[in-house]
Amino acid sequence: MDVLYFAWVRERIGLPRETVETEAASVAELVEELRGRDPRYAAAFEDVSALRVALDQAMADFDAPLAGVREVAFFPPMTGG
Amino acid sequence: MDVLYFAWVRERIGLPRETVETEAASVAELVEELRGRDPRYAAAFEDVSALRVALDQAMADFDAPLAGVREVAFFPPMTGG
Amino acid sequence: MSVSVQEADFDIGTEVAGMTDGRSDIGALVTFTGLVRDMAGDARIDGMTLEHYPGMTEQALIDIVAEAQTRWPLQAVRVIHRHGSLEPGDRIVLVATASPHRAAAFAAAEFIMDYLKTRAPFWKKEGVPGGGRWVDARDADASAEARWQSPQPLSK
Amino acid sequence: MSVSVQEADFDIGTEVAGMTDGRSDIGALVTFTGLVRDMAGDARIDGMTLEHYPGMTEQALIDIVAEAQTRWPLQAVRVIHRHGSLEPGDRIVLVATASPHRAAAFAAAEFIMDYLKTRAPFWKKEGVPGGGRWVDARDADASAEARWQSPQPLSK
Repeated sequence: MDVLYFAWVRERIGLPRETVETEAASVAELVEELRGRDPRYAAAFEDVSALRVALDQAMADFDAPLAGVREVAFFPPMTGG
Repeated sequence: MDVLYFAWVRERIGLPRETVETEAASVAELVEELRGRDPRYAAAFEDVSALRVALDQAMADFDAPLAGVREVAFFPPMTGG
Repeated sequence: MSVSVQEADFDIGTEVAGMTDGRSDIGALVTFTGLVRDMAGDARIDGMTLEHYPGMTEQALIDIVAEAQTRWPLQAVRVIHRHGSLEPGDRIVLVATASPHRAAAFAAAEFIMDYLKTRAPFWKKEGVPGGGRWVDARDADASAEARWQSPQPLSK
Repeated sequence: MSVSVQEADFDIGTEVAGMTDGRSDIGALVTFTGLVRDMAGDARIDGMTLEHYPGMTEQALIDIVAEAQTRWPLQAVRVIHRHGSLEPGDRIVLVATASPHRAAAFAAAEFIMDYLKTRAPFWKKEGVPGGGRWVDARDADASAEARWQSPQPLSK
């Protein structure tokens, strides 16, 4: 599964994307796994309420299932325009 | 006093402006005078509710006094933009 | 603030450049352009003549822009209104507003257009097959203007 | 409908011409241009970097325009959003809407901007003295979007 990071999530983790092997059934479980990796991930996922998630480029909730998903993206609320 | 006509008021009367010698004290009195001149004026001033008036280039009411006024204009509601 | 009443066409890109070039304090720029449509209701329009009241027109536009400036923080405003003979597809009017904030730029442009329709002395005569007809003032325009009267609708 | 996400600058006059040239059915054209301001609150801004999510961004813009088209009679819509490094005074975004009617053109342009702010995956980092800082999503943007939810506000 491809996991993408944008804006300060990308900066805290230190990379824009990576391939993750996971058995996580939901976004929330994936976040728990990532958070346990090292302090950079812990910092990025410290406050999940400040984050948004997209599954295969569509906005989703943190309790959404990951079955069949190929691309997960984490980022802060959007600030375009 | 200069009297100006615009749009279909101008067309009905047949001229865009004229100088009028009048003792009329108000716009309404001036309209009565003009209306009595001939059928073209009668047609132009037939329905005063369809007309607007400006005194010295500022919108005014038909009961406004004419004392000191140098330019009176009659026209239908505006349709610019 | 700059207001023009002219027969000549205008170029939106040029007008906008004149408002923003060399500045870096503007956050939002809104333009409205009104054009001659080839239809009015069910009738085919083959042209339009715009009559106006020289002198009063310019002052009315200046007053409308000044009123907009008291309501919103505007950094630049440009209004151009054409008169004379126009064809379908021709530009009639440009209103452009610049502000630090987008809600103000949008509101001011709409406000100026709404007021212009009922307060600037222009009259449109449409060319239709077999002659011309003066455009009726629309009730919709009076109510579009009325919505800006108290209470003020926008303070975002 | 045409949507672009690009690093290159755009020219408002050229974009507008592409929407209106050769047509005579458009009555109203509204453009919104967002620009980089040199100040954010009290802080001097010396530049801005716009990051985005390639692929998702384009789709989000297409979806927003499609939603606007279901709400208003739009004859042409153009959206351009830049990414990459920008300087104060640079253009960021263009939204242009064409309609037979001015209220529809205005409402659609505002709607697209409001939705774009909260639904298109862009993130701004402002360059301030001593470094950069990510712009916070503003509550004002969420409430600007919320006002378009039922009941529908504009059917003029």
